[in-house]
This record gives sequence, structure tokens and C-alpha cells, in this order.
Amino acid sequence: MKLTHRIEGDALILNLDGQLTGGPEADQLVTKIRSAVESGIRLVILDMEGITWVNSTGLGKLIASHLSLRQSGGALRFVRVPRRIATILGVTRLNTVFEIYPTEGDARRAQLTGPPR
Amino acid sequence: MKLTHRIEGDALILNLDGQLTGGPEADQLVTKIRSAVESGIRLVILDMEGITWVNSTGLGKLIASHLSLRQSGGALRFVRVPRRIATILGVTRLNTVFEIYPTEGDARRAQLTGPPR
Amino acid sequence: MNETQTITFSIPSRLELLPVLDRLVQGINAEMGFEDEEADAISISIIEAGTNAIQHGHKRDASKIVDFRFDLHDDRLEVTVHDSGPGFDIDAVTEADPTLPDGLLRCSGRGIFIMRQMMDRVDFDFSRGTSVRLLKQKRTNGRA
Amino acid sequence: MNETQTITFSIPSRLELLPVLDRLVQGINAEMGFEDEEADAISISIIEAGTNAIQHGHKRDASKIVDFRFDLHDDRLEVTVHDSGPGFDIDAVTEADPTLPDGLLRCSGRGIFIMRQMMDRVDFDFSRGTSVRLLKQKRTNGRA
Ligand SMILES: Nc1ncnc2c1ncn2[C@@H]1O[C@H](COP(=O)(O)OP(=O)(O)O)[C@@H](O)[C@H]1O
Ligand SMILES: Nc1ncnc2c1ncn2[C@@H]1O[C@H](COP(=O)(O)OP(=O)(O)O)[C@@H](O)[C@H]1O
Repeated sequence: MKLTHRIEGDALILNLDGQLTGGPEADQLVTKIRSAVESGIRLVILDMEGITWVNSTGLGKLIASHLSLRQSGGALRFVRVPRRIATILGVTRLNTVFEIYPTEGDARRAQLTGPPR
Repeated sequence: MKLTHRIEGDALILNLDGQLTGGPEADQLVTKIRSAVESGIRLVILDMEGITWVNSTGLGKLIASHLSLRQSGGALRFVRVPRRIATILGVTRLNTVFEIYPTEGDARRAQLTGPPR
Repeated sequence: MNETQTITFSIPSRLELLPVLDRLVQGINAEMGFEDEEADAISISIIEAGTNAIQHGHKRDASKIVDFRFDLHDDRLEVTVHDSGPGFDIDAVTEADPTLPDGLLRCSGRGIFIMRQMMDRVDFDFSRGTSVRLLKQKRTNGRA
Repeated sequence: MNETQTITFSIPSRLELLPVLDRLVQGINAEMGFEDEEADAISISIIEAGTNAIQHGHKRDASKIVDFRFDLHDDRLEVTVHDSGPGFDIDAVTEADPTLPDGLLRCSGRGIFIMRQMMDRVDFDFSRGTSVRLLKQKRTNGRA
């Protein structure tokens, strides 16, 4: 997995590329999000377009990231989720807890008030 | 390999999709071209865009097709050749005998006077 | 094709090689005529089984080999993933449903659930290491 | 990666399975960092070797298995393709250059030539069926 990031206003935007598995790169994602939270960031947007697949260990990393933002009153938002990833989020019902938006613009506009209806 | 064809004016245009190997589908290509020649067609255009790969047995089928058109005063022309196929035509120097054009329009406009300079 | 074709594949226990497995499975899905959601389901499940073999079965010891066997039948694909690890208590795993409210945000324990949701059948055999057997039926409209 | 990783793969002798091999090789190329022309060269050569094993080595007898072994080294990829056929006279094949004017339009006899053009090394071993060993070096700018 390749991870590139940029800060825009009060949001951290992460672009992911490749596979999200339980390897060291996934830990890097969790670490990056934790340190953003510590530095005051409340909104993290994960652009998933380049993700070819996620396994269940990778899902665990996403859950850990989601929880660390939640605990600090912030939110982790997913945008541009490929079909294959959407399928796995559906089967595991994680689509009922994760905040998923079509585009970065949608994710930025939504209030920090919990998941979309 | 999937093979679709259409006749336009005096030319037979063949669209190839998939792999061009030595299997029965490749024989189908040779047969189709032979019967077109018998019915008076002199120009056959092979649209290669959908070809993912060719092996040397498939090259043999292309050579057979090329020769059967040549012998009847016609021409086999290749258009939209993918990089990987162009590489293999280069290595085997078949690019020096095959007539290769960027587009179908180019292939149709060229006179039936042998390979392009 | 008229008879079963068996393809075998083996890799050292490294998560970094799972993308190679993924490509192979894409090729097998294309050959079998599995598409879209069905192809995704098969790929995802085989990768989960491979992940478990590497992570739990072999504890990422790259000197240990994970074996895959693909039986391509006319009407179904059967895949067996084998590791030489100690096995585990499948009944204990089966009890924990990760989609119930208190399980939903656990960080692990989702792999076998995913396989069971996505494949038509998932069996375990612990007679010689761990073998997971995954089965996916072709929809009948695929062939006459 | 710091040590050699060996991936094995086997298929029945059916030309229709070569696209599955192609996908697998794409995955291995990506894992090794081979791209573009180099990746094409490797894929094309392995498919030629597989075609020969199926067509000449096993005469398309699907009950016979073709074995592939991929050794992924830090600096190179080595691939061995094995069939259990009778072998052949490699020197006789080597003499016929298919790019000379009178060979250019022959309909066969191009596979081994293509492999030799595209890979850094091609060796044959007839001690136990036919084994073709293909080697591709990584360009040094790929790694420090
Ligand atoms: N091949 C295996 N070898 C040993 N233990 C396994 C294997 N596969 C699964 N397990 C055990 O079953 C548990 C549940 O597996 P799974 O549902 O895939 O979730 P996860 O891998 O996220 O823990 C694992 O935590 C592990 O203890
Ligand atoms: N694995 C093999 N087993 C037996 N004979 C082989 C094998 N590979 C190649 N040959 C022989 O070498 C000849 C040249 O092979 P090649 O250069 O690949 O061209 P082609 O396959 O088009 O004939 C073949 O015609 C065949 O006689």
C-alpha cells in the first residue's frame, strides 16, 4: 500500500493505493491518524479509489482508526470506495458504522455529527 | 479469443478480442480470411485493440493469413496494435513484412500496393 | 471443458505475496466465467483463507509454505488452502457473530465469517495441519 | 525481501489455461517491480515456454501436468517450466534464425527465438523431461 496525505483546512486527506492488509503499511495508517488526532485534527478523509483490496486484518486497522477518531469527537470518512471494498463492508455490516460518502466534497460538507442517515 | 466481423465496401474488418494462441479460435480466423478471399475480398483489416496477447503459434496463424491474401493480390492490415503485441512483432521482425497502420481509416485509405514505407 | 481441471499454487508465508494470489484468482475466475460480485466473493474469500494460513497457521514464518489447490469443475470451483500449523477450535470461532452490535467494532475475528457469507460452502479439515475448503457453485444460467 | 522466495504453479496441458498463467505472471512482475517492456518480455517468454510444454512436450494431453517454478531473488527472476515429454534437439532449433529473409514467413519455429531475445538467459535441461530455465535480471536502478 502507498499512502500520500495532505492537510486541507481542518481535515487530513489520505490517499490509499494498493492493498490494505495487516502488514506494516497498515500500521503506518493507524499511526498517522493517531498523530493527526493528537495534533488536533478532527476530520480524516480516506480516499479509497486506489485500493484494490482489503482483507479482514486491514478492516481491523480501519476500525481502530475509526475508533480513535470517534473517541476524540472527530470522524473518519470514506470516499470513492471501489465496488469490491463496498461488498466487503456490506457483508460485515461495517457500512452501518463507517461514514461513507461519494466524494471528498460531500465528506467535507457534512457536519461532524455522526454518521449520515 | 472472440472474433466479430463486418464488411464495409470492399474490405472485411475483423475485431479480435482476447488471446490469439494456436487454439481452434485461431484456425477460425484463418478460415474466415480464406473464405473472404474466395468471395473476392482483397483487403482484410485486423483490429487488434482487444488482443491481450499473442504467442508464437498465434503469430503463425497471422502469417498464414497474410500469405493467403498476398497470393491473391490483396493485403492483410493491422490496426490499433497494443504495445505488447507491437513488442513481439518487433522482436520477430514481422513488423517489416506486416502492414501496420494506426487506425482503420489509415488502413482503408492506403493503396493496395504493398507495405507502407 | 468437460472434466475437472486441477491447478496448484504454493507460496512462502508472506502477506506481501497475497496480491500475486489475487491476480491468479482473477485469471481462474475469468476462465471459469465468474464475474462481478461472484468473482469478488471468490477472490476475497481465498485471500482471507490465505491470510489466516500465513498469519495464524504459520505465524508469518516465510520458510513455511502455503498450498492452494483449485479444482475447476464444469458447475463449480473448489479451492483448498492448506497450512501446516496446529489448527484451532472452529466451533469457538463460529459462535462469535461479528455483525451483532457488540461484535461489530472488534478489530479481528471476521475472516471466517466473510468466507462463510461469500461462498456456498466452507469446510475445515484438521487431519494434517489446517485445510480450508471453499466451494462456489456456478449459477445455472452460465451454462445450458 | 531479503531472501529468495519460491512460488510454484502447475496446470494440466491445456492452451486455454495460458491466460491464467499470464495473470499470475503479471502479479509476480508487479511484486518484483518489473514494468512495461520488461514485464511484457517476461510474460511473453513464459507463455512461449508454457505453450511449448503443452503443445510439443505433452501433445495437449490434459492428463499431463506442466510445472512452473518462480524463484524471486532480490536482483533477478528465475523461472523454470517443466514438462515430462521426450525432449528435442535444441541445437537443430537454434540454427534456424526466423528473422533471416527465408525464415521470416515460416509459420512456426519462433518460440525459443522469442525467449532468447527477450530474456537474459535461456537454458534447457533434458535430464528429466524438458526443463526450460528463463532468467531476467533487474536493472540496477531498481534497487540501491
Ligand atoms: N489457518 C489457521 N490456523 C490457526 N488458527 C486459525 C486459522 N484460521 C483461523 N484461525 C483462528 O481462528 C480465529 C478467527 O479467524 P478469522 O475469523 O479469520 O479472524 P481473524 O483472522 O481476524 O482473527 C483466528 O483469530 C485464529 O485464532
Ligand atoms: N518442450 C518441448 N518438448 C518437445 N519439443 C519441443 C519443446 N519445445 C520446443 N520443442 C521443439 O522445438 C521446435 C521449435 O520450438 P519453437 O521455437 O518454440 O517454435 P514452434 O513452437 O513454433 O515450433 C518445436 O517445433 C519442437 O519441435
